[in-house]
Amino acid sequence: MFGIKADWSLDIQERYFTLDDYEGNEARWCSGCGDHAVLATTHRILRDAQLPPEKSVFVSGIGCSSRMPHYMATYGLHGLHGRALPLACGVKSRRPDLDVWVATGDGDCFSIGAGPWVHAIRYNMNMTVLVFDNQIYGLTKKQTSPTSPINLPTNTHPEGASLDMLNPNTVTLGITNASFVAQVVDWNPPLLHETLKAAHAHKGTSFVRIIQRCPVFVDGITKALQEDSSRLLLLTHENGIPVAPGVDRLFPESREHDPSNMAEALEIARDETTKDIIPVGLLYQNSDIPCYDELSSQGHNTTDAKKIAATHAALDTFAI
Amino acid sequence: MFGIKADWSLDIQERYFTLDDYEGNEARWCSGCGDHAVLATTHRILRDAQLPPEKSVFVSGIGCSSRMPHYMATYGLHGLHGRALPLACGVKSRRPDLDVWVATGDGDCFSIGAGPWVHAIRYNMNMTVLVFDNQIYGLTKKQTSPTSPINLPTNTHPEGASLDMLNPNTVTLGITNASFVAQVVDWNPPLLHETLKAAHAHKGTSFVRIIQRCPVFVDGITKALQEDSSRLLLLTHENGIPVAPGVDRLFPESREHDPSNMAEALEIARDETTKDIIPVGLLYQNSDIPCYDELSSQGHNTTDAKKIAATHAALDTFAI
Amino acid sequence: MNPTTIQEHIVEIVSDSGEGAQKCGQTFGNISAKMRNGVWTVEIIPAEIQPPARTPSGASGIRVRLGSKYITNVGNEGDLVVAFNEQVLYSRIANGAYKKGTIVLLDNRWATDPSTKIQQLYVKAVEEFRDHGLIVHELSIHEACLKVVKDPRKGKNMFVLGMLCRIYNRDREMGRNEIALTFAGKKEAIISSNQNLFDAGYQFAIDQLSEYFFDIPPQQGMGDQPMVVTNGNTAVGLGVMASGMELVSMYPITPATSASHYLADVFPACGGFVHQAEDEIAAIAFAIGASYAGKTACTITSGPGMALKTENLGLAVMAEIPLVIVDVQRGGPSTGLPTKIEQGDLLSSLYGMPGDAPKVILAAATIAECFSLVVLARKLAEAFRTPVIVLTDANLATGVQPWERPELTRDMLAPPLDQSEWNPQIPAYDWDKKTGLSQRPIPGMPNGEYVLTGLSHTKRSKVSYEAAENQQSTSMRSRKLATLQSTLTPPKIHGGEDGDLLVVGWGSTFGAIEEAVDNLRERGNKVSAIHLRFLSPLEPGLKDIFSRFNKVMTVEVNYSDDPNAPMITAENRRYAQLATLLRVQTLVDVDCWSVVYGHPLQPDLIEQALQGHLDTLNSATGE
Amino acid sequence: MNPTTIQEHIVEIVSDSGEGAQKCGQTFGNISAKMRNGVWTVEIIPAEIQPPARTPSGASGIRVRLGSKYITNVGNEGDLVVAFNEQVLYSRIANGAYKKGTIVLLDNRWATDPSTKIQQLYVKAVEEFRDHGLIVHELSIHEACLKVVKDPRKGKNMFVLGMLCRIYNRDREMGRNEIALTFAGKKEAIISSNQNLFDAGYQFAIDQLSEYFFDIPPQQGMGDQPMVVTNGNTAVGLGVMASGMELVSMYPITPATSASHYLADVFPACGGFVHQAEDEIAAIAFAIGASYAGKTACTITSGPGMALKTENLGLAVMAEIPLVIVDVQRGGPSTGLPTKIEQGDLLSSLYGMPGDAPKVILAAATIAECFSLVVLARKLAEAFRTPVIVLTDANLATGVQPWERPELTRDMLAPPLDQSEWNPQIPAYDWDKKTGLSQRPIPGMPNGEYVLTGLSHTKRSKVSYEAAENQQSTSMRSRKLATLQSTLTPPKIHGGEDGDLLVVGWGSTFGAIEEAVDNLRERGNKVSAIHLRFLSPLEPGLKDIFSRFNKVMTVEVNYSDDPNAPMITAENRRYAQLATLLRVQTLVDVDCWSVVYGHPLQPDLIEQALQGHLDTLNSATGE
Ligand SMILES: Cc1ncc(C[n+]2csc(CCOP(=O)(O)OP(=O)(O)O)c2C)c(N)n1
Ligand SMILES: Cc1ncc(C[n+]2csc(CCOP(=O)(O)OP(=O)(O)O)c2C)c(N)n1
Ligand code: SF4
Ligand code: SF4
Ligand SMILES: [Mg+2]
Ligand SMILES: [Mg+2]
Repeated sequence: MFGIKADWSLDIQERYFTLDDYEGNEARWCSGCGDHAVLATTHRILRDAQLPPEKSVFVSGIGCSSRMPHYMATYGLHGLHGRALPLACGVKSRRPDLDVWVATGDGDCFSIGAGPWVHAIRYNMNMTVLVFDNQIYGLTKKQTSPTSPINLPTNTHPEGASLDMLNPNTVTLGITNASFVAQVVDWNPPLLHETLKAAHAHKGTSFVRIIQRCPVFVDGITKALQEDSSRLLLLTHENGIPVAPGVDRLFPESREHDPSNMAEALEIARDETTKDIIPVGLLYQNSDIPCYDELSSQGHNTTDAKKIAATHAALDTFAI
Repeated sequence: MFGIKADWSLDIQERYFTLDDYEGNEARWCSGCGDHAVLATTHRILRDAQLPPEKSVFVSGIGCSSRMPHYMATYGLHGLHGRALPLACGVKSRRPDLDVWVATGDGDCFSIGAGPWVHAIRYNMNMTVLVFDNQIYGLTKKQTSPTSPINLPTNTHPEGASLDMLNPNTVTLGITNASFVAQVVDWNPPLLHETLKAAHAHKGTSFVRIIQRCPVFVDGITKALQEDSSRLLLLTHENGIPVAPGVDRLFPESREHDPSNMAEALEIARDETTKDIIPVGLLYQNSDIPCYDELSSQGHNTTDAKKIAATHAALDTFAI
Repeated sequence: MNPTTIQEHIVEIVSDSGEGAQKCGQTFGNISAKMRNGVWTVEIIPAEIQPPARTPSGASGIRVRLGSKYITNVGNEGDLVVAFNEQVLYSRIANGAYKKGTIVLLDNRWATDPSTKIQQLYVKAVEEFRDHGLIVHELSIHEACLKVVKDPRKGKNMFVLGMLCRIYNRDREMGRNEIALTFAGKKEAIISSNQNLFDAGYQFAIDQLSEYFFDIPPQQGMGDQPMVVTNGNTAVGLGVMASGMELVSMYPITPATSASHYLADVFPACGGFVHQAEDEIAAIAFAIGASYAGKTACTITSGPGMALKTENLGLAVMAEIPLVIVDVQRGGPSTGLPTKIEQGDLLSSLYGMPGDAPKVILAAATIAECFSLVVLARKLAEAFRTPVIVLTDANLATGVQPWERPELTRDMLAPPLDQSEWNPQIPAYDWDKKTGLSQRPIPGMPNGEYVLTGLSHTKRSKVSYEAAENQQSTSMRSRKLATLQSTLTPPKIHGGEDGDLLVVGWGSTFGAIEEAVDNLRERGNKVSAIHLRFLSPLEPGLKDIFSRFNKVMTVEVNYSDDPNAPMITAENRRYAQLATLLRVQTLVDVDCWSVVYGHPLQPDLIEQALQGHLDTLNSATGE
Repeated sequence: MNPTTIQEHIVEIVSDSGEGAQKCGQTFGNISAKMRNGVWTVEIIPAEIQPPARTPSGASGIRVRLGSKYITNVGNEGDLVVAFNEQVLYSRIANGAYKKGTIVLLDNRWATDPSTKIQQLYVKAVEEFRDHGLIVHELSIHEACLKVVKDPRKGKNMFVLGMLCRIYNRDREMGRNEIALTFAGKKEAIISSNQNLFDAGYQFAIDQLSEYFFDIPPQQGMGDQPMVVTNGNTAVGLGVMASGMELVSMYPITPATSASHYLADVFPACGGFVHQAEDEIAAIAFAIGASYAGKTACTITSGPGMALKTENLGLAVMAEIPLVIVDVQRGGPSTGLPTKIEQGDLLSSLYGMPGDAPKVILAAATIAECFSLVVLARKLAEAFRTPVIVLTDANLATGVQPWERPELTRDMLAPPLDQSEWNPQIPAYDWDKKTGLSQRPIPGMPNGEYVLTGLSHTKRSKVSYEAAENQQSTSMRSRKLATLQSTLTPPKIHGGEDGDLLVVGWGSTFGAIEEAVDNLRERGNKVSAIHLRFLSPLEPGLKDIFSRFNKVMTVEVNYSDDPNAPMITAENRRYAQLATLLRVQTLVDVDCWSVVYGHPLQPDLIEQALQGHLDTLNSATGE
């Protein structure tokens, strides 16, 4: 884990990276914001994997959570609201060598970004997607998000959100080519670490919904979960997210779930809507689904001579 | 069924409507196009319901199928590509008295319209949504659509479509507040009629995916289904789509399915992806889900005096 | 001792976020407005949601400009500032908010902070401020509050309010009452505790700041007409209500969202509904749907949202759907400066849609116009069967000002939904050849059935690709603007009817431009100004007005190339947005001065710029 | 008998859709090009996918204009038309495609159709055509084909090709060979059957149409340089390949899509990839992602797609991301006229984004330029670190013309991906103060790490809302255009260097304008023309050129108010799009003549319009 990857050691001087090498500008999230925990975990995962910082790209939309790229010392693309996924897919499309991460919010991904969400899951390009789901619009100051609980008073719904919250997992699981769907809370560092690590290791689009604290606007939502962890259901399985000893004790409720079982994954995901039982762990994984980047990057190393020859051949067909 | 609705007979002269009253411009779809069948069925449903033509609005996006409003003698809104649903929701929002229908295509709804699709299902406004799914872009001449079968050669994928087809039903069923999800083929008029009728009668957003013939560009897809109807699975149930005597004989395969059973609906829907078994009938219905139009139309009849008084009250709070 | 009479003062209260400086300033502004002063207040907002305490970037607060005249803008440097800590002043100084001689009333609690680092920072800052020419008074504000309440973090603001009320000779009883109003609905104990703090602050100023005792006489000629005090976004919300529109379809975006927040609170009382859509595209499409169905709707947004609405706006133009779009402009391009002011969306509003997409564009110059132009917009949208864009900006959105309470009349409201029988002889677009105007059927009207389409269409709304049909329908949509223009009158000239320099402005720079022009005129310069509310169509008579001045220039908050910058030539210079329009339409060599500083233009900055142009003009004419 | 030598002819073949008229015309065009004639072909496409047979709206076919000169446009009325049925001619007549004396070679099979209704329709039509002045020859084409093949519906087109080859004295062997090429890969029997039909047609013309025997000599001065024959969309595709770009990210939209269809076929051979995104927004975002990662990408679209790309285009400008956007303009606004031509996206390309969003805009005037400007666009995009919009239109997209086969060189290709170490002293935007230019780090470069953002940023790409930073970065983005302009030369004048009237054009009207100008000059008028390829920045020297003419006007295919229409005044007239730009930049009273007929401008229409302006000019100057 701490070693230099073989293929890198061939081309470049041996380098050893510390956490510092991944840390960008000082994070300017509120104190107590769950985003800090995700950031720290991500730094550690890159450090553990000893990935050269210049080889990772963090892509985001707009929102509190989408500030993440600024807090990394890697390359970053802080894009437009709702467009993190197509931007990230583009980055990956012709640069299969880059390690691509996406930071997006519940509004960014499920509201304005709903179209890209559906299609990015379909493309299943090799990247790690972190959805910071605080169930509210943070950056713009407390408007309803698709995952806001019904009746939550917000600035756009002072009498309370009017719709039942959208269940992101049942939708994601319903999208053909979904290959990795996990859910985690930001306030359990070991589990968060293992979840992001597994997501990063997965080949394909790893979709991780992180239930995230926003103490400034919706303190109650996550506090209630922290106080009554029996609403959380820890998913355990040998192919699931490894649960470090001690972590399981924090989850009074757990269930053995084979992440290759889609029907069961759907049932567990649906329970969040129908029974308010929030699964934590790996809902579904299938490593055999083709990745679109393998297709889109074909020929990315074509020589100039070959390009010219092919263009000549194309011109030939129109020659008179 | 043929009577005049009581509330109408109060305000207006008694009128009796014939098919003519619903028929707009001559339909300009190709001969053999499945859209003709849907159009004719729709005319009949309105006639049977004796709805005054001025009270129905057909809203569409852009595509062959989205030309439907022009072929109706009702009001129509032939909108923009991918935007049929939000346009339709807007029509309904303050005019609960209008009967709203949506005509959209597989590209219009599932590709460019994917975001609106997810959210319109969530809003569950009272309208009937017909997705003309010919599994191809018709109007723009044979490009890949999200529901094109993998390997289908198209003008944008001459070597064959590169992704497994998107399953619209597993996505729709995964969206919180989905209240009516049905699937039908265009070439069985009685079943089409019963399906659209049930959809129209449902309170909430009725989502009907119509597997539609496009003989010009993808003749083979539906021909194969017509020739081997054992790939179709007729869903039967007392709460499902009524199956006229004789119709069932056209479907060698059938299955009893209670449309209130979501888990089973998901399983049946998924079989289309995993086993190529295409369900026909009512996958899911739940009539108890609140409709957003009931909320959005509140106060649509507020008097001028009350409006002025409320604005005065608002001004009062800033008076100095 | 009698107070010194002054004409106006600019007062700031600056603190960490959460210390209530804004409420203090607003209440002070309200009291002053009730005393019939001209008032403009604007909040100072940190970039982050929860910035760290005692840091320059965390400066949070408010500026209140009050005077004996009608006040239309934020003004130049401040005269007096109350600071809850010394660090927050750094960013205000960096922003040029103060001048030599600005009075700083600084809470001195940090001088004795347990942390020696904080003590040192405090001492250093006070020195630096004094070097900078500020007159710093170190006051035991915190200590004085402690005598009244246990935790002065909550309540210090009302103590400061008391101080300010004494310094500016405000009616003490009115101050106490205003506190009662501000905390209306709260427990009696809370109200009286705040009133006690107020009293203590008032006494504190008498005791320790007797040298600062001012009086600002009421605005002259201001009668007893009822006034309201709001910011521009609230005024937009009130305009929506008064217009009789029933639907606002929006997606959150700074700095527009607060208008929708406000409506979400009060709109249901008049039967209205705020729809938060899944994005801006869906928001405008939803509004178009409602408008098509006969209930003209409104969508409120800002730059990036406008960009997303482009395609649907084109549909509304093409299908002649009435629609009100409020664009609260912010700094661009792209995500740009989300909380800052710019007048950068004029050309994109006008020309943003592929093809020919004429529409009406109005720009509010004052907070009162944020109200009245929205009311007007609904009427124009329906009468001219067109989308109407109302441009406001971050300056108007957050600026607070007293304005005349509007009389609400029934004819401001939308007419009742017409469901009468349509005469089928009349086509859906029965364009009047001369004016381009037409009446339209509404769903529900028997015999009016037609299909709205974004495709080229005949007057019966049938799809048609015929040359003559397309030429005609395109002309008709354009003609409407000319028709509207024919009903407008030339803009009023502020200053002389002719002269050396004419300044043309639009939007929220109104007050600052006129103030700068007035100052220059007082010094004998022949400068005048006009300010446009109609940008599309343009107000008539411009060329004629321009011809009476030696030079015409616009002053705008958007980008233009500096003519003296490297590479820039007369041939390639990119002009400010209104200047661009005026050059097209008048062929007068309209110059411009514009900056993208992100903050409201200060009158003295404008004055300097105009003076520069006057100097060149005079030297050119040999004077 | 020897053929009559003529300078040029316009030939049409019109049929029901599916009868192969287009293939016939294309082959005829190719043969003529090989014989070194100037050629322009354009397809006649019905609005529906499967229109009913024998209806005016179903007219499907092709127009071929061929001559002894270089042919640059579709021309005026046709000289000779072959019609497979009489009904389809009605719509061509309605479109003004024919004149008195146009020769019509009509298949007479309908005269003896089993249906008497059809017989009657046929007879009536022939009468009407003759009344209209057409010279109608009723020919037994169908019958003659029947002697060669069983079902003439498949093959009649090659019979007609034979007829045309004889009428225009084409090399018979070359015709037979071209058929072999056209059907290359098909069975031998198919090829020979078509060749037999060709021969039969050839003989048929000798026997029955001997009065029509023409010769069009080869284009003068045209050497042996290799040529290719393509339409503009194919040329765009070839340009993408030759430029070394590796990614086209698109969403289908008429009339742009065929460029992507073509690329989907051939792009993989040079390592490229066509991504069909879920919509236009995702398409451009995907392209921006690839460009950011060092592989400058291209997105191809049309009006409604451009509208959707607005927000992302603003991001690319703000973050200085190289990007090539090809906009194949169609009729607008909104969905408009999807298959028809308009030059309606100039102002929206220039001004469409909220805030200040300068970018490069090029417009192709010819099919060859559809190729070369795409190659240039990639270079400019990278050198100036900016999005570049290439405007073409439906006329270029579907028009077919021989053009000089380009020499492909290595320096047309993008340089290899730079992954060397970045000097961390150099900021991500190391703007050169004078030119605004900078070099940029690419992901993978050690020490180059930076975060692209659409927020206002410093040169190190740190978010900053400071006034000075925003003013500077905005200036730098604008400065680049001035820098680019300084490298350009003034446009060449077609015609005299001074005179009465200067016509300014852009885009696909190039050939038609010059033809009209040439005709007017031949009649002694002092008319000249310039044609712009750079619209942003504008080509230099315009004001100087304009000053040498009494009047300057643009000719465009977009909307402008007719100055004589009701309500329209000098003050409110809305100008054509290029005229608008030129007025801003030059303050010359640039007039315009423009229409939105949806079809390519015919030279004689332009000539008439120019003549009108010349007349006014002359009467004004008392001549
Ligand atoms: C096109 C566009 N629309 C709206 C906005 C305003 N906006 C910025 S962030 C945001 C929502 C943020 O919510 P979420 O995605 O949940 O992120 P969070 O701040 O909660 O992390 C919105 C509406 C924008 N920047 N761009
Ligand atoms: C914004 C925009 N993008 C693209 C198009 C072009 N376009 C028109 S219809 C269509 C797809 C049609 O496919 P589908 O929705 O499946 O309808 P069908 O024609 O098959 O019924 C496309 C891409 C458009 N009109 N507008
Ligand atoms: S507002 Fe909420 S989500 Fe945003 S930084 Fe603060 S705590 Fe985090
Ligand atoms: S192209 Fe296909 S979908 Fe379109 S009208 Fe023809 S058959 Fe129907
Ligand atoms: Mg959020
Ligand atoms: Mg389709």
